[in-house]
Amino acid sequence: MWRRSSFPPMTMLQHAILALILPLASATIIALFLRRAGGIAAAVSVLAATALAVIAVILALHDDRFEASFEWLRLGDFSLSLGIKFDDLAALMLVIVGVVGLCVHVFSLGYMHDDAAKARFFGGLSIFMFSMLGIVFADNLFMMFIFWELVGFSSYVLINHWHERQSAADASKKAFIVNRVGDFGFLLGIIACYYAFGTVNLTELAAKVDGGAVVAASIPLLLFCGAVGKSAQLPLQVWLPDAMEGPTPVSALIHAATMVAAGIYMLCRINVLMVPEALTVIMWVGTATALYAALCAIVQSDIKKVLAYSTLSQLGYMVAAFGLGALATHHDHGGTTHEMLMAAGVGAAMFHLTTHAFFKALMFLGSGSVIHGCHHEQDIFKMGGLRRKMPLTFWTFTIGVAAIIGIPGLAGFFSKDAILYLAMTKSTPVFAVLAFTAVLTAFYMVRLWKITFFGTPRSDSAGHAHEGGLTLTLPLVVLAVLALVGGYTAFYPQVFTGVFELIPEAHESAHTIILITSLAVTAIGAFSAWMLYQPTSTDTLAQKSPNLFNGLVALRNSFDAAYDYYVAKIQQRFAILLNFLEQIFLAGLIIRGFSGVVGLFGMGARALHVGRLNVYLYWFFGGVVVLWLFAAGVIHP
Amino acid sequence: MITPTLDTYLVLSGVLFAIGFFGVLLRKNTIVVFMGLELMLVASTLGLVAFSRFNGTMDGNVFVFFILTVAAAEVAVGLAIIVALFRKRQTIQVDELDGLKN
Amino acid sequence: MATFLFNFLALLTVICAVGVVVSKNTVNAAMCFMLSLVGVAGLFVLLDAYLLAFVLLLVYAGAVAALFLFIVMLLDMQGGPRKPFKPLTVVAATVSAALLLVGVLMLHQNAALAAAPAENVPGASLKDYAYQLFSTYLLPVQIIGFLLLISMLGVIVLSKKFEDAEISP
Amino acid sequence: MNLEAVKVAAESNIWSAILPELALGCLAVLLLVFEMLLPRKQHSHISTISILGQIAILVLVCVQFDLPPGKTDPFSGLLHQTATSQAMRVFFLLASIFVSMIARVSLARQRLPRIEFYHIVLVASAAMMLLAQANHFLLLFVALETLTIGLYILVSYFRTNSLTLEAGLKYLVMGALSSSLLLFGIVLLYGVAGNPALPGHASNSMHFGELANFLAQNPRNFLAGAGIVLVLSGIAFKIGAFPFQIWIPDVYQGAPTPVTAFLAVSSKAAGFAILLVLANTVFVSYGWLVHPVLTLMAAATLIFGNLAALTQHNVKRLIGLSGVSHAGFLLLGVVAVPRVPGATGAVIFYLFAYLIASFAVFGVMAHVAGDNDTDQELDHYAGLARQNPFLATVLAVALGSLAGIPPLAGFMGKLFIFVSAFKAGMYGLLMIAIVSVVISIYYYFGWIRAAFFETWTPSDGAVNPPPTRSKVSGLAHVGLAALALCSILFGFYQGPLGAWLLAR
Amino acid sequence: MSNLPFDPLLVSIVAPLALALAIALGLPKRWSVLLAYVAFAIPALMALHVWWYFGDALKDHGYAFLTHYSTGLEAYGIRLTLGLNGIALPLFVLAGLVGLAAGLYAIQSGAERLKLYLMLLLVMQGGLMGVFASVDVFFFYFFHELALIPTFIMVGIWGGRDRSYAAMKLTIYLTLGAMLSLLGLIALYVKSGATSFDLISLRQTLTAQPIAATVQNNIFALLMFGFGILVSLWPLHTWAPLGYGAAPSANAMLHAGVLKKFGLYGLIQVALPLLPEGFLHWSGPLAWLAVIGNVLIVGFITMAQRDLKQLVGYSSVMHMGYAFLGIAAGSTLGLGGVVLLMVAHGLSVALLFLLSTSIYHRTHTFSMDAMGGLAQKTPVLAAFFVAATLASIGLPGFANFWGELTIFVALWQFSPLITALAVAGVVISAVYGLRAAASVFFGQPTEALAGVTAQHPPSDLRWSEKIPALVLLAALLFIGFWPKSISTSLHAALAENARPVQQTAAK
Repeated sequence: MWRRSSFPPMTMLQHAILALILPLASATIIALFLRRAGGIAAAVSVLAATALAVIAVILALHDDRFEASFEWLRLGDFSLSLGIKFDDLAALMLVIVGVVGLCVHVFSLGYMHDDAAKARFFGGLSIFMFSMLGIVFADNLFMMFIFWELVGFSSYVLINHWHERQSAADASKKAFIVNRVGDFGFLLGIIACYYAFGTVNLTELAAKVDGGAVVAASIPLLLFCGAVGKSAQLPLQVWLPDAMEGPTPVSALIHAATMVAAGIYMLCRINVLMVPEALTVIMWVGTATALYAALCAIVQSDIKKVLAYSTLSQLGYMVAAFGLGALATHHDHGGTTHEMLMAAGVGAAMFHLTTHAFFKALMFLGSGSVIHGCHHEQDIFKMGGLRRKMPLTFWTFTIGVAAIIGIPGLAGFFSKDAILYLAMTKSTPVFAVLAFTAVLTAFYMVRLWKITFFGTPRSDSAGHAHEGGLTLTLPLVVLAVLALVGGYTAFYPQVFTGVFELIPEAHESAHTIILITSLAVTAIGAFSAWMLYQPTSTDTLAQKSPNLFNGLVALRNSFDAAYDYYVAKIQQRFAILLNFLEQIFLAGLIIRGFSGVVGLFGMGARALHVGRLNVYLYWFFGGVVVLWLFAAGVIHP
Repeated sequence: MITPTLDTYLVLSGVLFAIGFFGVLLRKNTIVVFMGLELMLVASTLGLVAFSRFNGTMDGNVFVFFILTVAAAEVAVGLAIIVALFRKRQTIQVDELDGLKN
Repeated sequence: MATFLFNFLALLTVICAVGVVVSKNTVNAAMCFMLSLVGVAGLFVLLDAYLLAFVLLLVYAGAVAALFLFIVMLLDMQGGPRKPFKPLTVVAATVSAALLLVGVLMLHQNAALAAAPAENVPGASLKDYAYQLFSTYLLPVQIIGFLLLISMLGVIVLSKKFEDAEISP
Repeated sequence: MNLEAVKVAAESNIWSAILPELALGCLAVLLLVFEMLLPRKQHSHISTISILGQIAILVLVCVQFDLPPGKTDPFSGLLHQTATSQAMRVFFLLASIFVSMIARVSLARQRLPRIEFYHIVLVASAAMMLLAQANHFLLLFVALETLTIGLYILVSYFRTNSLTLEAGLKYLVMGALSSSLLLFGIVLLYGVAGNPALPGHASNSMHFGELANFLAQNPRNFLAGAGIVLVLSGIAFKIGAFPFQIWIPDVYQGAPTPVTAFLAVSSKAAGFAILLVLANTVFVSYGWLVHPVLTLMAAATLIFGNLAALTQHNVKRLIGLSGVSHAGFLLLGVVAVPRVPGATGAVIFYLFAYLIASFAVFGVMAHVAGDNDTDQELDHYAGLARQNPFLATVLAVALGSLAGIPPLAGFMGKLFIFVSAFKAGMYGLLMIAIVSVVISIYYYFGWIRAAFFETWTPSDGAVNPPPTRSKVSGLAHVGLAALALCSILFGFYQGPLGAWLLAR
Repeated sequence: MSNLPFDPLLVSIVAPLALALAIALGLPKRWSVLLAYVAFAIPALMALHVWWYFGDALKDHGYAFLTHYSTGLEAYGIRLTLGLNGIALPLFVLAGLVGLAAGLYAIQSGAERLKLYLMLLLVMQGGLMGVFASVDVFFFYFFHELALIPTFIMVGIWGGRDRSYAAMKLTIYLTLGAMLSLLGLIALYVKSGATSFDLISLRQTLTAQPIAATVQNNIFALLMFGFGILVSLWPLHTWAPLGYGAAPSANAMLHAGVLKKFGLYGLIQVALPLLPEGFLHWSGPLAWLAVIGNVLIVGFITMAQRDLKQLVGYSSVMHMGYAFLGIAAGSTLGLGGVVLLMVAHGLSVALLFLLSTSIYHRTHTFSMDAMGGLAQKTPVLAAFFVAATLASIGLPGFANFWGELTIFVALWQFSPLITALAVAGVVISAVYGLRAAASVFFGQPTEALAGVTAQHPPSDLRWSEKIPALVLLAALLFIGFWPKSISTSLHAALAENARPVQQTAAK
């Protein structure tokens, strides 16, 4: 358990602040001075990332866990603070962000070497690191929301990096807007939370809930909306596959390892607010996402899109894990057995988040290496035979695949097992779905792996594929190592116990069942994929079972189609209708009409001046008559 | 026979005034219109003299002097305008003088 | 006698006044106007305002009406064809005549005034007028002087044919 | 009338009390003398003499502004001098000066005698100054007729133009009719108030004070009421209040521009000067009659003036109709006077602001007008801002002031009137007034638009090129600039003047 | 403590006006331009000065730099009283900064008839400084009108499409609004029985002796709709997009950026504290009008716009809806949010107008359908525009975020339903904002644009555009990162302003 210290040693706090400021400073410097000096900008950014990673490790390893805040805004009774809550959870997330971030930065040095707008890219990365750290450190929900939006912004900038591509421009826009939809609920949830508890400080919230404050289910559900947007859960998952328009390192860092995981991190942060009703919803959303995305992944031909749907699926796993909630455990303590609730959902979700960050970043960077090697070819059916051309990439990628499909001993195996165990304990249907998803995961991953790396090159670009330089390969190696060992909790220093002790561990019979299930699903999925797919230039499934293939494609497209229909046919038409009403009805008919009527009266009044004296004299006469009637009291005013 | 009381004088003055007003309204010949206006002035003087006599104050009578002078001046100027206008437009019918309108 | 005279003069005045309004011939109208003024002058006499009656005859019947006649002759108007009244004009005239009648009747109905003439006769003597005009009302007299001056100038400006050379630069 | 009384009356004829008016009269005669004495080439200086003389008289009035105590009712009570009447004296003098200045511009384009014009303006102005001090219906009538007859002549002054003469005739007939109405009203009042059968009858029943006493004791007398409404309709003609406003556009269009200015400013103000005195002192016990009549008049005047001006494109008619709506605003203030202390000051301030702005507009109009003075269209202002930015700026400032936009004097005038009206509880009228202001923006800014925006396309039929404009002389420069600056200055700094006015 | 030998408020008002007068009296063009730099810089410098020394200068009644000048209308209770309280301060600074940016932009714009252009802009600037420096309600109104006049002329002379109609409509609408609010102010003054238009004494009088509730309702209605027209409260807003669409950029910057805030400022500073009953009576209708009309309906209408300037104009109308909502909330927090939003929106919308004009200079069109891919040629312009867009849609780090956030938080207490609807507007604004940025800058250029850019190769943002843009953007970021720069002074002043409402509501 982390130790709460009201007077943290300044050095650690300063470290944390430094960690926060470094990337911001880097971004500022790049934006202001290094716009045309891409090389220097890259160097500055990478240096900042390196320093940040170092600081992250120092902070994590140091035994100090602290909280600190200062007031940022005060109006009336409302006060908003900028604060740091540095506990084990934050420390774990910090290290993930720092390490993966560093890897991606280094990878980018090579990957983006020839890019014209390198400065903007690295500036964007720095901004992202800053925003992400903000989320990690945030000690209250408002602050988290602020950085939540900022990661969205940096994601927008980075997806839109190649903005001359219409698809990139559209994808970035979509990502931002869809996230905003999620944030709509998130913000409402925060505000509701503020009024329900009088505070949004995470620690104080925990204290209030522990003290017996009643939580309405609406609050956690509204807050969950934020996670639905950011972690791309159903039905707001549509932006993530499109976000692959961004450079691959961005996909690795933001859309696989860290930012999209922020939703899960946030849920873990507000775990105390979770009431059973909310958890059920969260669980099913996560489960559905996991299944849906896995199904979609099967029919992808773009290497990054496969990985994107895989990410979606894994995020669904994490959300589902979180939604499964607490686990009753028995502890032996001094001879007596205590039953206590353990936040197993948090543990499982965070564990999977960690391992996933490693192996998914690894795979993305691997795919980046492939894409780089194949001269920006992304279609797996135009690749093939890369096993020989890019051996290092192949082997590291293989480790990633092995990790994700849950080959025993690799990172994914442990975390997935923890989730499956939890699901089995808490909810059989969820367990069934997740297990099936695991089959699918193994299936599409092996499909990807086989088609990409085996066989013969199916295009010129694949034929001339080559391994990248050290900046490209080194991060792969580092991440591969992490993917290998990341599943052993023992591998981690003792500083993360606050999180890792929450990981549910199967014992005895359960352990066996899980092990068998896990091995079985992996084997079934991997084997059937290996058998089904041949490294050719066409999709075997599409040939063999076009109905199934087309059905899956339709399933994949259904959400986009629905949203497109809404945007183009409903929203836009509604907007045009309102605009029309305003122009024609309000500004036209009413206002112009009114002024026209006044003008007509004016013309009428003007026309009364007929120019003939005797008519005018009648006016006088009329006036005198009326006044006379007044005087006679005939007209009573 | 109507006995000449203040009331009858007042009514008589009113009738004259009304006839003058009616002439102003009805007639199109500027000169006749002008005569109507003069009739209205005369009606007022009649009223003044009558009031002066019955009220026993002199101011009314003195006022008539001024009114007569003013009326004379008015007629002089007015007729000068009418003549000048006739020279220009060859008409003094008011319904033909509608060069200024709208 | 006074009653008879009053009635006679009143009738004369009103009938002539009506004549002014309705006579087709402008000359006739002017003549009626003159006669009407004579009637009024007679009424002035009945009201013991001899001086005013005299002045009225002198100024109005003498000068003004003559001026009217003169202008009528000058402009040679009387022969002009008369246009028939338009229906709207007839309606308007009828309505206004009725309204004027109502107005006069209201005057008659609502007037609650002392009927008897005052015992002292104001303005019986010429001297009174002189005193008034040259003491109390001296200022208006002065103003009237200016009024006459400007109307004289005005008539000159409006009527006289100026040579170009006469116009000041 | 015995000799003693004559002596008393003669002694109360303190001529020094009307020194400015006398001086104006003398100046007027002097102009004629100069005309005879000076060689023809020197005649152009006579207008300068006239203006300088008036300025001297203005200085005199200002120096003697504070009245000697106890001598405020000279001429046997024919006159009653108050601070208000003093202010109106200044007003009419100022107006007269500016009319003379505008006349210099307009007359220069006509082949007509000139000296007489200045002469009549002076006499008419003197008459108005007396009018503002009138305390007796006889004097009121005489002064008013002097003004009116002067205006008959002035309106038809450009007799070479048949439209001008037509305007003259129209003004003559309608003016004479309204004078007759006024006179008959006076007769009725005089007769009723002096009638021995009625309580509180007065011996000098045309005197305002005695009349007021009588009216106070006979608050529902029909004849008195009839007299009052007849008098009011006579005044309504002068101020151009509905329905006696109908003559305004025609006459304003036909009249020479300086005369239009004279009508729009001086003659209207004269009407208000009388109305202020009558409605709020003499007729005050007939509030049951006067108040609703004026209120309805104000409302109708505001609405009609603005609506009719809305689509007008002849600027003289436009300014005339806009003047009608100004009469409506002023009536608003007049109605408020008996109930709100300080409302008189508001009306006077409004009048001054109106004077300043109007003369600036008329000054510009006189320069823009061609030889045909009756033909002044909005189209003629196209491109004015380019060709003569000075005139355009003056015009914009003046029109803004007329429209009542801060920081111009006109706004302050409206503000004071509105405050007074609000204090008097006239909410309905205020709403009408507000709407009127908004409507008026349309045509005032339409004018500014014509002068400033170059894309102004001439309305149908106006294919003729605009007339050549007069050159702006040095004196005109000074005058117009002074007017514009005053419009601005009084918009935000009223200084002691404001303090003085608003204490009324 | 401020140790200037003169009154900084008066100087910042008088300096631009004096130069305007000098130009009107015929200052040569070279001098006009040179001095214009000075005249626009002075208010900005003074504004920063008073902002810096505000805390020290704070005196009784929560006002700093309080000075009185007599103009001869004491009889009407009118006196030029200058001073700043915590609410006026940020807006005063806003006026200074936006004025500086607009001025710099205008001087370099090379507009036709530059002298007249500068003169009008200077008048506007002087008026704007006066609006927020006036403690006297009369002068507060007065300066607003002073600043309003140039708008009409500038739209008319230098305006774009439909300028004549736009100028007229704008003027008539704004006059109507101004007249209604004037009537309201007069009513307030008369009914309060105060002897002075001075806000401080009005407040004292009304605290001691509030106006009857029904009267308050009527007066508040006058003020609400009068000011509402000025701030483009739906459905009285149609002048705004049209006018801004036609207005020349410097004018639109000042009008939409600063002048429009007059109405909101009036509601916060005058109507709300003085008419608590009236406020409580009307806050519901106001909130519903604002959320349904301004935020949602106008939000959707904004989505349908294809003309860049119209879009900015409509978006400005939409954001005013948030401001009204904050006012309707009526708490210190809500009002604070409104002030924050006013400042932020002022900066961002001015920036957007500036940049739209810069875009126009490069594309020769405002139609977004005929643009695209401009970022390839003008990356800096694109960066600024995206930043401005994101600022205006409330991205944290920019000042707008604070305004919106605090308004939402405050609004929840008023009505969660309205809050939800209002927050939905955030999504709408993201949709049109990003869509605009995308269709102008990203993707490939349209053929039409390619034709234009082939003829006139577009340059990236010039320094004459960059500096004013930087001033605005820097201010946005500054407040975004350090909201206390504004909120500290607001906090105390608003507590004062919101107290009558809270006390009345508590009853």
